Amino acid sequence: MRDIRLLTQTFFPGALIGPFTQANPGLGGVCTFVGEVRPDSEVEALELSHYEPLTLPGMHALADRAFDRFTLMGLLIVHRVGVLHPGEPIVCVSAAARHRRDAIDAVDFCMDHLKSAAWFWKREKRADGWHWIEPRSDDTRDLARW
Amino acid sequence: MRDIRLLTQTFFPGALIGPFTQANPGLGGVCTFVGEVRPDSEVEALELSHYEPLTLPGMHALADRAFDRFTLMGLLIVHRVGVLHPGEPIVCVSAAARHRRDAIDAVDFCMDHLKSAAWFWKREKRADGWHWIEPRSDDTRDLARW
Amino acid sequence: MVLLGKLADLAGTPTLTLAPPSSAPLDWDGVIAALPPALAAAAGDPRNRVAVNGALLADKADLQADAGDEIALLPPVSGG
Amino acid sequence: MVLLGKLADLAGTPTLTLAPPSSAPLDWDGVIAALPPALAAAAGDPRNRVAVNGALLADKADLQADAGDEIALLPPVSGG
Repeated sequence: MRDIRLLTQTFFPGALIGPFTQANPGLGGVCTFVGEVRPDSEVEALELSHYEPLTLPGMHALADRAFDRFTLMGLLIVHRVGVLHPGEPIVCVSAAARHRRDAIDAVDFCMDHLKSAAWFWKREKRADGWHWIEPRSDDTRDLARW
Repeated sequence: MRDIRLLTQTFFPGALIGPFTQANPGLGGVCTFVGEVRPDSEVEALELSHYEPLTLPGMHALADRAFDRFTLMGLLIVHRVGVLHPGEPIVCVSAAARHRRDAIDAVDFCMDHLKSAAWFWKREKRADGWHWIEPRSDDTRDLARW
Repeated sequence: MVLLGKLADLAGTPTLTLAPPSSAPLDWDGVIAALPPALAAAAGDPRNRVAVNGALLADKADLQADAGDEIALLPPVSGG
Repeated sequence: MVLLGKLADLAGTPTLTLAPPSSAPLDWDGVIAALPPALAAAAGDPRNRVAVNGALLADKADLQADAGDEIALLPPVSGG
Protein backbone atom coordinates (compact mmCIF):
# COMPACT_ATOMS: atom_id res chain seq x y z
CA MET A 1 0.00 0.00 0.00
CA ARG A 2 1.51 3.22 -1.22
CA ASP A 3 0.16 6.60 -0.14
CA ILE A 4 2.02 9.72 -1.24
CA ARG A 5 0.37 13.07 -0.58
CA LEU A 6 0.93 16.80 -0.40
CA LEU A 7 -1.54 18.46 1.94
CA THR A 8 -2.49 22.11 2.14
CA GLN A 9 -4.39 21.78 5.44
CA THR A 10 -3.31 20.58 8.88
CA PHE A 11 -3.49 16.80 9.42
CA PHE A 12 -3.54 14.30 12.29
CA PRO A 13 -0.83 11.66 11.83
CA GLY A 14 -2.74 9.19 14.02
CA ALA A 15 -5.68 9.36 11.63
CA LEU A 16 -3.37 8.31 8.78
CA ILE A 17 -1.40 5.59 10.56
CA GLY A 18 -4.34 3.48 11.73
CA PRO A 19 -5.77 2.95 8.23
CA PHE A 20 -2.25 2.59 6.78
CA THR A 21 -1.46 -0.22 9.25
CA GLN A 22 -4.80 -1.92 8.52
CA ALA A 23 -4.10 -1.69 4.77
CA ASN A 24 -0.97 -3.83 5.15
CA PRO A 25 -2.16 -7.12 6.63
CA GLY A 26 0.63 -9.53 7.45
CA LEU A 27 3.13 -6.90 8.52
CA GLY A 28 5.65 -7.50 11.28
CA GLY A 29 6.33 -3.87 12.13
CA VAL A 30 5.51 -0.29 11.31
CA CYS A 31 7.92 2.57 11.81
CA THR A 32 6.60 6.13 11.68
CA PHE A 33 8.31 9.47 11.88
CA VAL A 34 6.33 12.65 12.40
CA GLY A 35 8.07 16.00 12.15
CA GLU A 36 6.43 19.04 13.68
CA VAL A 37 7.06 22.74 13.43
CA ARG A 38 9.26 23.36 16.47
CA PRO A 39 7.93 26.05 18.76
CA ASP A 40 10.30 28.97 18.89
CA SER A 41 9.35 32.02 20.88
CA GLU A 42 10.26 34.25 17.94
CA VAL A 43 8.51 32.31 15.18
CA GLU A 44 4.80 32.91 14.62
CA ALA A 45 4.39 30.84 11.45
CA LEU A 46 6.29 28.88 8.84
CA GLU A 47 5.42 28.91 5.16
CA LEU A 48 6.46 26.13 2.78
CA SER A 49 6.32 26.87 -0.90
CA HIS A 50 7.10 24.34 -3.62
CA TYR A 51 7.10 23.94 -7.41
CA GLU A 52 4.25 21.58 -8.03
CA PRO A 53 5.52 20.00 -11.29
CA LEU A 54 8.57 18.73 -9.37
CA THR A 55 7.32 18.02 -5.84
CA LEU A 56 4.88 15.13 -6.13
CA PRO A 57 6.86 13.37 -8.91
CA GLY A 58 9.94 13.74 -6.67
CA MET A 59 8.11 12.13 -3.74
CA HIS A 60 6.94 9.26 -5.95
CA ALA A 61 10.47 8.73 -7.27
CA LEU A 62 11.73 8.59 -3.67
CA ALA A 63 9.06 6.00 -2.82
CA ASP A 64 10.22 3.94 -5.84
CA ARG A 65 13.79 4.01 -4.52
CA ALA A 66 12.66 2.98 -1.03
CA PHE A 67 10.63 0.06 -2.43
CA ASP A 68 13.66 -1.01 -4.52
CA ARG A 69 16.06 -0.77 -1.63
CA PHE A 70 14.05 -2.23 1.27
CA THR A 71 11.60 -5.10 1.55
CA LEU A 72 8.46 -3.11 2.26
CA MET A 73 4.79 -3.87 2.32
CA GLY A 74 3.66 -0.27 2.45
CA LEU A 75 4.98 3.27 2.48
CA LEU A 76 3.22 6.49 3.41
CA ILE A 77 4.78 9.89 2.70
CA VAL A 78 2.71 12.93 3.57
CA HIS A 79 4.08 16.47 3.50
CA ARG A 80 2.45 19.78 4.27
CA VAL A 81 2.75 22.89 2.12
CA GLY A 82 1.38 26.35 2.85
CA VAL A 83 1.36 28.21 6.15
CA LEU A 84 1.95 26.15 9.32
CA HIS A 85 1.99 27.11 12.97
CA PRO A 86 4.32 25.87 15.73
CA GLY A 87 3.31 22.38 16.92
CA GLU A 88 1.61 21.42 13.64
CA PRO A 89 2.84 18.29 11.83
CA ILE A 90 4.87 19.10 8.74
CA VAL A 91 5.83 15.61 7.54
CA CYS A 92 4.81 12.02 8.25
CA VAL A 93 6.64 9.01 6.83
CA SER A 94 5.52 5.51 7.76
CA ALA A 95 6.86 2.19 6.50
CA ALA A 96 5.29 -1.23 7.02
CA ALA A 97 7.40 -4.34 6.55
CA ARG A 98 7.63 -7.93 7.60
CA HIS A 99 10.90 -7.14 9.36
CA ARG A 100 11.78 -4.34 11.74
CA ARG A 101 15.07 -3.36 10.11
CA ASP A 102 13.42 -2.66 6.73
CA ALA A 103 10.70 -0.53 8.33
CA ILE A 104 13.11 1.59 10.42
CA ASP A 105 15.73 1.96 7.68
CA ALA A 106 13.12 2.92 5.06
CA VAL A 107 11.82 5.75 7.27
CA ASP A 108 15.36 6.94 7.99
CA PHE A 109 16.22 6.80 4.25
CA CYS A 110 13.08 8.65 3.16
CA MET A 111 13.53 11.38 5.76
CA ASP A 112 17.18 11.89 4.74
CA HIS A 113 16.27 12.05 1.02
CA LEU A 114 12.99 13.93 1.17
CA LYS A 115 14.71 17.30 0.96
CA SER A 116 16.63 16.38 -2.19
CA ALA A 117 13.69 14.51 -3.75
CA ALA A 118 11.03 17.16 -3.18
CA TRP A 119 12.09 20.75 -2.86
CA PHE A 120 10.52 23.03 -0.33
CA TRP A 121 11.39 26.64 0.30
CA LYS A 122 10.65 27.82 3.81
CA ARG A 123 10.22 31.22 5.35
CA GLU A 124 9.44 32.13 8.94
CA LYS A 125 7.20 34.87 10.17
CA ARG A 126 8.69 36.83 13.05
CA ALA A 127 7.57 40.02 14.73
CA ASP A 128 9.38 42.00 12.02
CA GLY A 129 7.99 40.04 9.08
CA TRP A 130 8.89 37.06 6.91
CA HIS A 131 12.46 35.68 6.67
CA TRP A 132 13.68 33.01 4.23
CA ILE A 133 15.46 30.03 5.76
CA GLU A 134 18.83 29.41 4.15
CA PRO A 135 20.26 26.01 3.09
CA ARG A 136 22.09 24.03 5.76
CA SER A 137 25.25 21.92 5.49
CA ASP A 138 23.91 19.06 7.69
CA ASP A 139 21.70 17.85 4.86
CA THR A 140 24.71 16.78 2.82
CA ARG A 141 26.08 14.87 5.81
CA ASP A 142 22.78 12.98 6.22
CA LEU A 143 22.80 11.94 2.56
CA ALA A 144 26.38 10.70 2.80
CA ARG A 145 25.18 8.00 5.24
CA TRP A 146 23.49 6.01 2.45
CA MET B 1 8.15 12.31 29.61
CA ARG B 2 9.06 8.73 30.33
CA ASP B 3 6.48 5.96 30.09
CA ILE B 4 7.66 2.36 30.53
CA ARG B 5 5.00 -0.34 30.79
CA LEU B 6 4.37 -4.05 30.61
CA LEU B 7 0.81 -4.78 29.54
CA THR B 8 -1.14 -8.00 29.93
CA GLN B 9 -4.01 -6.95 27.64
CA THR B 10 -4.11 -5.89 24.01
CA PHE B 11 -3.41 -2.19 23.36
CA PHE B 12 -3.86 0.37 20.61
CA PRO B 13 -0.57 2.13 19.81
CA GLY B 14 -2.41 5.13 18.39
CA ALA B 15 -4.07 5.70 21.76
CA LEU B 16 -0.62 5.87 23.40
CA ILE B 17 1.17 8.01 20.82
CA GLY B 18 -1.27 10.92 20.78
CA PRO B 19 -0.98 11.65 24.53
CA PHE B 20 2.76 10.90 24.44
CA THR B 21 3.28 13.50 21.71
CA GLN B 22 1.13 16.02 23.59
CA ALA B 23 3.15 15.39 26.74
CA ASN B 24 6.35 16.58 25.04
CA PRO B 25 5.67 20.13 23.94
CA GLY B 26 8.44 21.71 21.92
CA LEU B 27 9.46 18.55 20.13
CA GLY B 28 10.73 18.57 16.57
CA GLY B 29 9.96 14.97 15.76
CA VAL B 30 8.55 11.72 17.07
CA CYS B 31 9.66 8.33 15.82
CA THR B 32 7.55 5.30 16.68
CA PHE B 33 8.01 1.62 16.01
CA VAL B 34 5.16 -0.83 16.52
CA GLY B 35 5.82 -4.55 16.23
CA GLU B 36 2.91 -6.89 15.66
CA VAL B 37 2.51 -10.63 15.87
CA ARG B 38 3.04 -11.65 12.23
CA PRO B 39 0.21 -13.69 10.83
CA ASP B 40 1.39 -17.15 9.93
CA SER B 41 -1.11 -19.67 8.65
CA GLU B 42 0.24 -22.25 11.11
CA VAL B 43 0.36 -20.09 14.23
CA GLU B 44 -2.81 -19.62 16.26
CA ALA B 45 -1.32 -17.72 19.19
CA LEU B 46 1.92 -16.54 20.72
CA GLU B 47 2.65 -16.56 24.43
CA LEU B 48 5.27 -14.35 26.02
CA SER B 49 6.43 -15.24 29.50
CA HIS B 50 8.89 -13.21 31.50
CA TYR B 51 10.53 -13.05 34.94
CA GLU B 52 8.97 -10.03 36.53
CA PRO B 53 11.82 -9.09 38.91
CA LEU B 54 14.07 -8.62 35.85
CA THR B 55 11.77 -7.38 33.10
CA LEU B 56 10.57 -3.96 34.17
CA PRO B 57 13.89 -2.99 35.82
CA GLY B 58 15.59 -4.08 32.56
CA MET B 59 13.29 -1.84 30.52
CA HIS B 60 13.96 1.11 32.85
CA ALA B 61 17.72 0.54 32.62
CA LEU B 62 17.42 0.53 28.81
CA ALA B 63 15.49 3.82 28.94
CA ASP B 64 18.28 5.27 31.13
CA ARG B 65 20.86 4.28 28.50
CA ALA B 66 18.79 5.81 25.69
CA PHE B 67 18.39 9.10 27.62
CA ASP B 68 22.16 9.13 28.26
CA ARG B 69 23.04 8.41 24.66
CA PHE B 70 20.54 10.54 22.73
CA THR B 71 19.12 14.01 23.28
CA LEU B 72 15.54 13.03 24.00
CA MET B 73 12.51 14.83 25.36
CA GLY B 74 10.46 11.69 25.90
CA LEU B 75 10.60 7.93 25.58
CA LEU B 76 7.77 5.40 25.62
CA ILE B 77 8.47 1.67 25.83
CA VAL B 78 5.44 -0.60 26.05
CA HIS B 79 5.66 -4.38 25.76
CA ARG B 80 2.98 -7.04 25.88
CA VAL B 81 3.21 -10.23 27.91
CA GLY B 82 0.76 -13.11 28.00
CA VAL B 83 -1.11 -14.69 25.10
CA LEU B 84 -1.28 -12.68 21.85
CA HIS B 85 -2.98 -13.39 18.55
CA PRO B 86 -1.69 -12.67 15.03
CA GLY B 87 -2.04 -9.00 14.13
CA GLU B 88 -1.95 -7.80 17.76
CA PRO B 89 0.73 -5.26 18.74
CA ILE B 90 3.51 -6.79 20.83
CA VAL B 91 5.82 -3.81 21.33
CA CYS B 92 5.67 -0.06 20.87
CA VAL B 93 8.70 2.23 21.26
CA SER B 94 8.34 5.95 20.66
CA ALA B 95 10.95 8.68 21.08
CA ALA B 96 10.34 12.42 21.01
CA ALA B 97 13.24 14.77 20.42
CA ARG B 98 14.03 18.22 19.15
CA HIS B 99 15.95 16.63 16.28
CA ARG B 100 14.98 13.86 13.92
CA ARG B 101 18.23 11.88 14.15
CA ASP B 102 17.95 11.48 17.94
CA ALA B 103 14.33 10.29 17.70
CA ILE B 104 15.00 7.72 14.96
CA ASP B 105 18.27 6.45 16.44
CA ALA B 106 16.76 6.10 19.94
CA VAL B 107 13.94 3.91 18.61
CA ASP B 108 16.41 1.80 16.62
CA PHE B 109 18.68 1.48 19.68
CA CYS B 110 15.85 0.52 22.04
CA MET B 111 14.45 -2.06 19.64
CA ASP B 112 17.88 -3.65 19.14
CA HIS B 113 18.52 -3.76 22.90
CA LEU B 114 15.08 -4.63 24.19
CA LYS B 115 15.71 -8.35 23.88
CA SER B 116 18.89 -8.20 25.92
CA ALA B 117 17.49 -5.69 28.43
CA ALA B 118 14.19 -7.43 29.12
CA TRP B 119 13.95 -11.13 28.64
CA PHE B 120 10.92 -12.71 27.08
CA TRP B 121 10.41 -16.37 26.35
CA LYS B 122 8.04 -17.10 23.50
CA ARG B 123 6.08 -20.11 22.45
CA GLU B 124 3.73 -20.54 19.53
CA LYS B 125 0.50 -22.47 19.47
CA ARG B 126 0.10 -24.56 16.35
CA ALA B 127 -2.45 -27.21 15.43
CA ASP B 128 -0.35 -29.79 17.33
CA GLY B 129 0.16 -27.69 20.47
CA TRP B 130 2.67 -25.24 21.92
CA HIS B 131 6.26 -24.93 20.63
CA TRP B 132 9.06 -22.88 22.21
CA ILE B 133 10.84 -20.42 19.92
CA GLU B 134 14.60 -20.87 20.01
CA PRO B 135 17.23 -18.08 20.19
CA ARG B 136 18.34 -16.56 16.89
CA SER B 137 21.81 -15.44 15.78
CA ASP B 138 20.58 -12.17 14.12
CA ASP B 139 20.12 -10.60 17.53
CA THR B 140 23.86 -10.56 18.14
CA ARG B 141 24.41 -8.92 14.75
CA ASP B 142 21.90 -6.16 15.58
CA LEU B 143 23.67 -5.42 18.88
CA ALA B 144 27.05 -5.21 17.17
CA ARG B 145 25.78 -2.13 15.25
CA TRP B 146 25.96 0.07 18.36
CA MET C 1 8.74 32.17 -15.95
CA VAL C 2 8.14 30.80 -12.44
CA LEU C 3 10.23 32.15 -9.56
CA LEU C 4 10.59 30.09 -6.40
CA GLY C 5 11.62 30.90 -2.85
CA LYS C 6 13.23 34.26 -2.23
CA LEU C 7 13.56 34.94 -5.97
CA ALA C 8 9.79 35.46 -6.03
CA ASP C 9 10.18 38.03 -3.23
CA LEU C 10 12.98 39.78 -5.08
CA ALA C 11 10.90 39.98 -8.24
CA GLY C 12 7.81 41.01 -6.27
CA THR C 13 5.85 38.29 -8.11
CA PRO C 14 5.95 34.48 -8.40
CA THR C 15 5.64 34.59 -12.21
CA LEU C 16 7.06 36.76 -14.96
CA THR C 17 6.29 36.70 -18.63
CA LEU C 18 9.36 37.19 -20.81
CA ALA C 19 9.00 38.61 -24.28
CA PRO C 20 9.18 35.70 -26.72
CA PRO C 21 12.59 35.51 -28.42
CA SER C 22 12.69 37.19 -31.80
CA SER C 23 14.07 34.19 -33.69
CA ALA C 24 16.14 31.46 -32.02
CA PRO C 25 14.89 29.71 -28.80
CA LEU C 26 15.67 31.58 -25.57
CA ASP C 27 18.88 30.44 -23.85
CA TRP C 28 20.16 31.07 -20.29
CA ASP C 29 22.01 34.26 -21.24
CA GLY C 30 18.86 35.48 -22.93
CA VAL C 31 16.85 34.87 -19.73
CA ILE C 32 19.35 36.77 -17.58
CA ALA C 33 19.39 39.65 -20.08
CA ALA C 34 15.59 39.81 -19.97
CA LEU C 35 15.36 40.07 -16.16
CA PRO C 36 15.35 43.29 -14.14
CA PRO C 37 18.94 43.97 -12.93
CA ALA C 38 18.46 43.09 -9.19
CA LEU C 39 16.75 39.82 -10.07
CA ALA C 40 19.32 39.06 -12.79
CA ALA C 41 22.12 39.27 -10.20
CA ALA C 42 20.32 36.87 -7.81
CA ALA C 43 19.34 34.55 -10.68
CA GLY C 44 23.00 34.24 -11.61
CA ASP C 45 23.82 32.39 -8.33
CA PRO C 46 25.46 29.16 -9.57
CA ARG C 47 23.48 27.13 -6.95
CA ASN C 48 20.20 27.95 -8.66
CA ARG C 49 18.63 25.22 -10.83
CA VAL C 50 16.43 25.61 -13.87
CA ALA C 51 13.48 23.48 -14.99
CA VAL C 52 11.63 23.74 -18.30
CA ASN C 53 8.03 22.54 -18.32
CA GLY C 54 8.60 20.69 -15.02
CA ALA C 55 11.84 18.92 -16.08
CA LEU C 56 15.06 19.89 -14.26
CA LEU C 57 18.00 20.75 -16.52
CA ALA C 58 21.34 19.15 -15.65
CA ASP C 59 23.06 22.33 -16.83
CA LYS C 60 21.57 25.78 -17.29
CA ALA C 61 23.66 26.10 -20.50
CA ASP C 62 21.29 23.49 -22.01
CA LEU C 63 18.33 25.87 -21.80
CA GLN C 64 16.45 26.23 -25.11
CA ALA C 65 12.99 27.64 -24.40
CA ASP C 66 10.35 28.36 -27.04
CA ALA C 67 7.34 30.65 -26.77
CA GLY C 68 4.85 29.20 -24.26
CA ASP C 69 7.42 27.10 -22.36
CA GLU C 70 7.41 27.40 -18.57
CA ILE C 71 10.88 28.17 -17.22
CA ALA C 72 11.23 27.69 -13.42
CA LEU C 73 14.10 29.24 -11.51
CA LEU C 74 14.80 27.25 -8.32
CA PRO C 75 17.12 28.61 -5.61
CA PRO C 76 18.75 26.22 -3.09
CA VAL C 77 16.15 24.71 -0.74
CA SER C 78 15.94 25.64 2.91
CA GLY C 79 17.60 23.61 5.63
CA GLY C 80 15.83 22.05 8.56
CA MET D 1 13.08 -21.91 42.58
CA VAL D 2 11.53 -20.25 39.50
CA LEU D 3 11.83 -21.95 36.12
CA LEU D 4 11.44 -19.87 32.97
CA GLY D 5 10.69 -20.73 29.35
CA LYS D 6 10.91 -24.33 28.35
CA LEU D 7 12.49 -25.30 31.66
CA ALA D 8 9.08 -24.76 33.26
CA ASP D 9 7.58 -27.15 30.69
CA LEU D 10 10.27 -29.74 31.36
CA ALA D 11 9.66 -29.53 35.10
CA GLY D 12 5.90 -29.53 34.62
CA THR D 13 5.71 -26.50 36.92
CA PRO D 14 6.96 -22.89 36.92
CA THR D 15 8.19 -23.17 40.52
CA LEU D 16 9.92 -25.80 42.58
CA THR D 17 10.73 -25.78 46.24
CA LEU D 18 14.14 -27.22 47.02
CA ALA D 19 14.82 -28.70 50.40
CA PRO D 20 16.78 -26.14 52.41
CA PRO D 21 20.47 -27.01 52.52
CA SER D 22 21.46 -28.84 55.70
CA SER D 23 24.24 -26.48 56.72
CA ALA D 24 26.16 -24.34 54.19
CA PRO D 25 24.29 -22.12 51.65
CA LEU D 26 23.14 -23.92 48.51
CA ASP D 27 25.59 -23.65 45.59
CA TRP D 28 25.08 -24.38 41.86
CA ASP D 29 26.17 -28.02 42.17
CA GLY D 30 23.77 -28.41 45.05
CA VAL D 31 20.90 -27.06 42.91
CA ILE D 32 21.67 -29.42 40.03
CA ALA D 33 21.90 -32.34 42.45
CA ALA D 34 18.50 -31.46 43.91
CA LEU D 35 16.70 -31.40 40.52
CA PRO D 36 14.98 -34.38 38.88
CA PRO D 37 17.45 -35.96 36.36
CA ALA D 38 15.78 -34.72 33.06
CA LEU D 39 15.56 -31.19 34.41
CA ALA D 40 19.09 -31.35 35.83
CA ALA D 41 20.46 -32.15 32.34
CA ALA D 42 18.60 -29.21 30.75
CA ALA D 43 19.53 -26.89 33.63
CA GLY D 44 23.22 -27.67 32.97
CA ASP D 45 23.13 -25.91 29.56
CA PRO D 46 25.96 -23.33 29.86
CA ARG D 47 23.76 -20.68 28.14
CA ASN D 48 21.36 -20.65 31.08
CA ARG D 49 21.62 -17.73 33.50
CA VAL D 50 20.80 -17.66 37.19
CA ALA D 51 19.27 -14.88 39.28
CA VAL D 52 18.92 -14.80 43.06
CA ASN D 53 16.10 -12.63 44.44
CA GLY D 54 15.83 -10.84 41.10
CA ALA D 55 19.56 -10.11 40.66
CA LEU D 56 21.37 -11.83 37.79
CA LEU D 57 24.59 -13.62 38.70
CA ALA D 58 27.60 -12.97 36.48
CA ASP D 59 28.69 -16.57 37.04
CA LYS D 60 26.60 -19.49 38.26
CA ALA D 61 29.60 -20.59 40.36
CA ASP D 62 28.90 -17.52 42.54
CA LEU D 63 25.56 -18.96 43.69
CA GLN D 64 25.14 -18.96 47.48
CA ALA D 65 21.46 -19.34 48.31
CA ASP D 66 20.00 -19.42 51.78
CA ALA D 67 16.62 -20.77 52.90
CA GLY D 68 13.86 -18.51 51.51
CA ASP D 69 15.93 -17.12 48.63
CA GLU D 70 14.30 -17.17 45.19
CA ILE D 71 16.57 -18.79 42.62
CA ALA D 72 15.49 -18.18 38.99
CA LEU D 73 16.81 -20.36 36.18
CA LEU D 74 16.68 -18.45 32.86
CA PRO D 75 17.25 -20.23 29.55
CA PRO D 76 18.33 -18.24 26.46
CA VAL D 77 15.54 -15.93 25.28
CA SER D 78 13.62 -16.54 22.08
CA GLY D 79 14.55 -14.93 18.79
CA GLY D 80 12.25 -12.76 16.72
